[in-house]
Amino acid sequence: MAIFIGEHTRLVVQGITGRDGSFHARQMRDYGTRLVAGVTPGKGGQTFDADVPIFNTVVDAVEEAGANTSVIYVPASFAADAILESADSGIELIVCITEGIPVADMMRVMPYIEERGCRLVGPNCPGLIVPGICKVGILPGQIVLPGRVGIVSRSGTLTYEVIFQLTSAGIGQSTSIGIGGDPIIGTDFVDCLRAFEADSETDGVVIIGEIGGTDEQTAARFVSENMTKPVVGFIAGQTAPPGRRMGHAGAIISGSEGTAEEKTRAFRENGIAVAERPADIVDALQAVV
Amino acid sequence: MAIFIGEHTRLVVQGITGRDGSFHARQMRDYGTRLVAGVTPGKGGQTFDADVPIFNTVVDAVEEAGANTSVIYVPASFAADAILESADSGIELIVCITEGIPVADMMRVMPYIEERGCRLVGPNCPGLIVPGICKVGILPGQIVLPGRVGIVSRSGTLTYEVIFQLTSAGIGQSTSIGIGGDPIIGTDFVDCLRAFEADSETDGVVIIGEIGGTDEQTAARFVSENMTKPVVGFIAGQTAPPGRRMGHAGAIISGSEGTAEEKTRAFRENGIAVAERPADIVDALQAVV
Amino acid sequence: MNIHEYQAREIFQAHGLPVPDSEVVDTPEGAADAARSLGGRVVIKAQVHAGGRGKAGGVKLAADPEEARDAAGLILGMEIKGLTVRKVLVAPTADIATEAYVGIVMDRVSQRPVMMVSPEGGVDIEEVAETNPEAIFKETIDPRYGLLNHQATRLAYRLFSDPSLARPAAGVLLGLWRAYRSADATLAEVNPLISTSSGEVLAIDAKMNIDDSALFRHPALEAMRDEDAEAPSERRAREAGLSYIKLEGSVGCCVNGAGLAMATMDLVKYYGGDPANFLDIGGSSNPEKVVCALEIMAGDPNVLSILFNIFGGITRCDDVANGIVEATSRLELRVPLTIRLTGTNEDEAVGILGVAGFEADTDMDRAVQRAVRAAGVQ
Amino acid sequence: MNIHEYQAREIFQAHGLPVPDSEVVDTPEGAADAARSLGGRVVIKAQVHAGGRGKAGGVKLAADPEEARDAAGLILGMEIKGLTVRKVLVAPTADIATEAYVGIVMDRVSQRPVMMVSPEGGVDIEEVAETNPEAIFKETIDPRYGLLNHQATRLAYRLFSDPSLARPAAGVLLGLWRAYRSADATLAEVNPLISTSSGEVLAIDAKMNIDDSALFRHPALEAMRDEDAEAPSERRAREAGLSYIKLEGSVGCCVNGAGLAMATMDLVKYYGGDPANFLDIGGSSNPEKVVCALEIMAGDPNVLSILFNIFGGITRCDDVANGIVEATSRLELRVPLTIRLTGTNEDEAVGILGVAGFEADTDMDRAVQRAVRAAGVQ
Repeated sequence: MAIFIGEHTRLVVQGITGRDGSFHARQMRDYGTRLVAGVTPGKGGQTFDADVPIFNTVVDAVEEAGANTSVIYVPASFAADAILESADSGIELIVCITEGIPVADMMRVMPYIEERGCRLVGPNCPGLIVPGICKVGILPGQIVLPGRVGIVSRSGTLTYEVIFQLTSAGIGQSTSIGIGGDPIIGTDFVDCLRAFEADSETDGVVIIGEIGGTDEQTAARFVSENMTKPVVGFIAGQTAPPGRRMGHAGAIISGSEGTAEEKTRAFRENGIAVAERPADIVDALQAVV
Repeated sequence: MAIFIGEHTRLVVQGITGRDGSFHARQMRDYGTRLVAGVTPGKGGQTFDADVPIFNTVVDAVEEAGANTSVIYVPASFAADAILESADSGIELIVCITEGIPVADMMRVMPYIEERGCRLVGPNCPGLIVPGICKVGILPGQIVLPGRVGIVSRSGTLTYEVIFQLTSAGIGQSTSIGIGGDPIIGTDFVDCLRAFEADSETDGVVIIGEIGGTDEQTAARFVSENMTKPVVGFIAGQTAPPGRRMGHAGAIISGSEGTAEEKTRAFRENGIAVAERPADIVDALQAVV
Repeated sequence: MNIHEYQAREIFQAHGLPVPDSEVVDTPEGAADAARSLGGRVVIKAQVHAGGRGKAGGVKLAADPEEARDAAGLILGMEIKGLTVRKVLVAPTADIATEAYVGIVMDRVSQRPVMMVSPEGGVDIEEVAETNPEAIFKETIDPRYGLLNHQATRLAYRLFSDPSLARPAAGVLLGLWRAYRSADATLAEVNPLISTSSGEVLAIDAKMNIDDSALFRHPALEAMRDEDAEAPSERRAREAGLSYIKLEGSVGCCVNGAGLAMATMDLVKYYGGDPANFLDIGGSSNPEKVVCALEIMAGDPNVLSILFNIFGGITRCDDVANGIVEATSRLELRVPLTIRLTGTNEDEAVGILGVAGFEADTDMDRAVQRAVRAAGVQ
Repeated sequence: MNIHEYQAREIFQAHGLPVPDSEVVDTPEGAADAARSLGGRVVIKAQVHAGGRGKAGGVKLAADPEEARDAAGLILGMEIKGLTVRKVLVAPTADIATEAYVGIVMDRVSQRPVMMVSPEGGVDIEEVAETNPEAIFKETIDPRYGLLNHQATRLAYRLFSDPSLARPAAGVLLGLWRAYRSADATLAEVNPLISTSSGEVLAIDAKMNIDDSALFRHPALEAMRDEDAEAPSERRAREAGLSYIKLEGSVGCCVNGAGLAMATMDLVKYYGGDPANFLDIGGSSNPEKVVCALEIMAGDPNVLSILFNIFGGITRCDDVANGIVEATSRLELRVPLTIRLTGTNEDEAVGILGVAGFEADTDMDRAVQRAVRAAGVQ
């Protein structure tokens, strides 16, 4: 089953003829994802790698190729409209990889998405991977292992590191999902935790947070109130100075809010085992799952 | 029971210190409507006629005076925001009397209203009256008679005329509602027909349409598909020339659409008895109710 | 409010649409000068608030300034659907490869603006809608978001498969939306939007209607009103705050409320008469409006009988009665007057009218019948 | 991006806020001239990207041009939170009757802008939020509608019961929203918004942060960047497309990805070291960036040890390896280098590094421990 993606996923890549789009389209297809279409306005009628039809618009990809999931690799200044286009075309799951979308654009996107009842993952995220079945985004396929632990994270390479350490220790994953490092994102920790809790193929969850905002605190309360499955947590940014943006647009301690200390405390108080080092996640998981 | 208003109505008048607002506030209160508050920014803390508290904002009227219904008499350039304010303050029924609100403003208002799940009647409408119980708007109280016929109309004085003729013939009304003559309105014919169909105090309905748009055709289909109670119809504007706006912003035949002939045919084809003259409504009603 | 093509062209140009430069003139000599300064072949187009001006002979081609002078001479002063042509547009002719329709209308059903495009341009879009509806493509515009880029792109690729045409066409659609929104329009159209054989996309016609209710916040648009396009009586009524439309019948109708006014006109017809006008004095009780209304109707030579039908609600019957007495004391009424009054202050009104020698009825049907008879129809 | 008070004042003024005219100068003599031209008492305010400048002595009153010169002389060149004051604002003093706070922040929970006002202005709003939260009033702004008139009115009457103050205050709130929206701000504040004893409402301070991601569409705002407020190494990193923040520790960390970079710094700390910086080379594989990163870290005199931690995904390990080889051939590295590489093209990278005499580890913990030891901490 896994969460959000799987064998039912019929993917359209928005920006398939771009540098990143074409590279990752091949990676995803080679991993086993059902890549049914690409979109690049003006290249409708052409094909990608001889067998993937390219359309001018997402609605064509939905109507003619049956796409139900989109992944976005278009530049930041066009990405918000690409999300709106997918939402407007009947796509059910939109995964936006693009980094650097203006906050004001995302604030307009969110109510549009919600009105149409579709799911957005990202932006500025690595996407999702169900080991051996399907990947949507840029998570490296070679480090994952099929299994029963769910991973949800605000980071990219830190997630890879954790997956890599789990896989090295023989702990497989049901689904790994990177929700993105921006202050305004679609799917959040709670959405993923709820889905993992409901997923019959997941036995436990790793949640990887970082400084900035209060999503980890909200997630911690959700875990304590709604989850039966064990959860292990890690927070990056204990050494981050306040008021400085640590790479991710969302990773900034403002005022008294959003410190790693506070988030770690919230995790502990709500029954989440906190790993001090990424390497400790393996032990913590082995203790609870 | 009636529809939309009644003994449960707790009214706030937006623009209570204006010329029209103060006049009609008194008329409504004298008719028996529970007038609990008025709103005029800057006059908060004062009272209207010594016993009605005035607030700066609608939210204060809701929280401090328990208002659940608002009626709007503010000038056209402020009226759209007055509707938004009521919707935003938890008001359940908003009746907007103001005429001349720009179409673009109303197009922004509609999704806002819908998101908050409240009901708007109007704009550019005379409001509602439940004979002997409650009136919200400007319908003259002296011409109505308690009874079991519902009246719904796009007009103002034409509605009065019909009510007057019914009352003169001894036919009383459960609720009379003027939905307004603008191209974009909140509550439409179908909303009212559905409510009258469900209302245990209504036995039959008079629907008064006019040229412009296709609301009468939609209403006719609704009557044929969903109504068990008899409906009598009248359409104004058989002699109206195409392409000219007949007073109401919505009363204009554009292209092949919206002629009185077409609407009359739609009424007849869907089982609505059509009165050729206002006076014929009485006979038509007596034949069916 | 309608504005002229040349005015809509200016607005569209200001919003970045590729509208070729043109000139508007009111003399044949001016047309010749314009043709000279534009160079080459030109088209002379009547600027008049009426559809079908092409069929009526209001659009002519001219190969040189002399032909432009002659063509303008024929068009200026021409009557199209009752309106005199006082200005012509002189525009360069275009080398047309394809003609498309693009427009935005206010859709009452969705309560939103709808953008429509069709590759079958240059003809009446209502005709295309009837004969070939699948050649029309639509996008509903969420007024909270405006026309979105991908919507413009979607429509543009319905018009052109070639990206070098579709891209500028998408730009035209976005510009048209900006023009529509910022002018509070209820209609904005380019018909035709052409592609040329050299691969340009051009808007060679322009049409726009403005929401009357929004004119208060657009003084520059209000100033575009062509008062020559209104009958003088309609202009006078508008300035007095009356809603008046002149028709061809003989029974003048003065009513409070638009719905009741239409119903009254219909009843005149029902009883064999013909209404001379629609006239709504509105909800206010200003006697001056009544005076103005009576003067306008009395000034219509077709009018053989005048009917007042007043249902007093907010409108007070005594105010209307005072207005009638005041007006009839100022002007010698050459036609019979029938008065129907009921509602607020009805008794006072009957008294006022009685003193001045007028009778008032309270029954609408009876009054309409009497007014029709007074016009000598029956 | 932070902008200075004087820049925010200009933006607010352009959006109609009642901001008193002021001048920004960079010499004591300039301050005296400004005080002369403004007339009367003035306030001299350090223009520096740091809070608490008042407590730090960066704000002084001056009764006349001479005092203004002296005050500016004291403030210019002063260090506030590590930043040198290079400009001061000279503004007229105001006759303050009340002080309010008004501001708009981007709220991550509601995913919308939130306007906050408090009649307790002139102090840190975070303090008010903790000590007296019921003195803060909020309106969430629907980004599809913007701040609505009635929301501004609601908030204005929370600040002032007198309509002659509440009305202009509502105008200030609407103007602040327009400024916020049109500048793609993430914060816009007036603290304090004052009323004067003569009944005026004035914005006598101004603060604004701009969304870095939106700067591409605001070249005029991008030009407001004060490069003097950045450490030179930070500016260089920004220009090279690196995300770099200088800290005080001795272990330079170069990582791909912000989350992994933070986790690496935390692990340095865990093993007893102190990170010298945050440095994310991002997802690209450009060797030039690696060169620049190494040069920046090597140029930090505090750095005693440099650690690379690269998890190859999109980033190719061989590109990073090439960058390291290239950089070390250009500059004489005076501190030990520890390299951890794993993932895409890991084997090629190990080969490249081996040829150049570098060893690479694949285990993060081991590499961090080694880098910490190399800094001589343990």
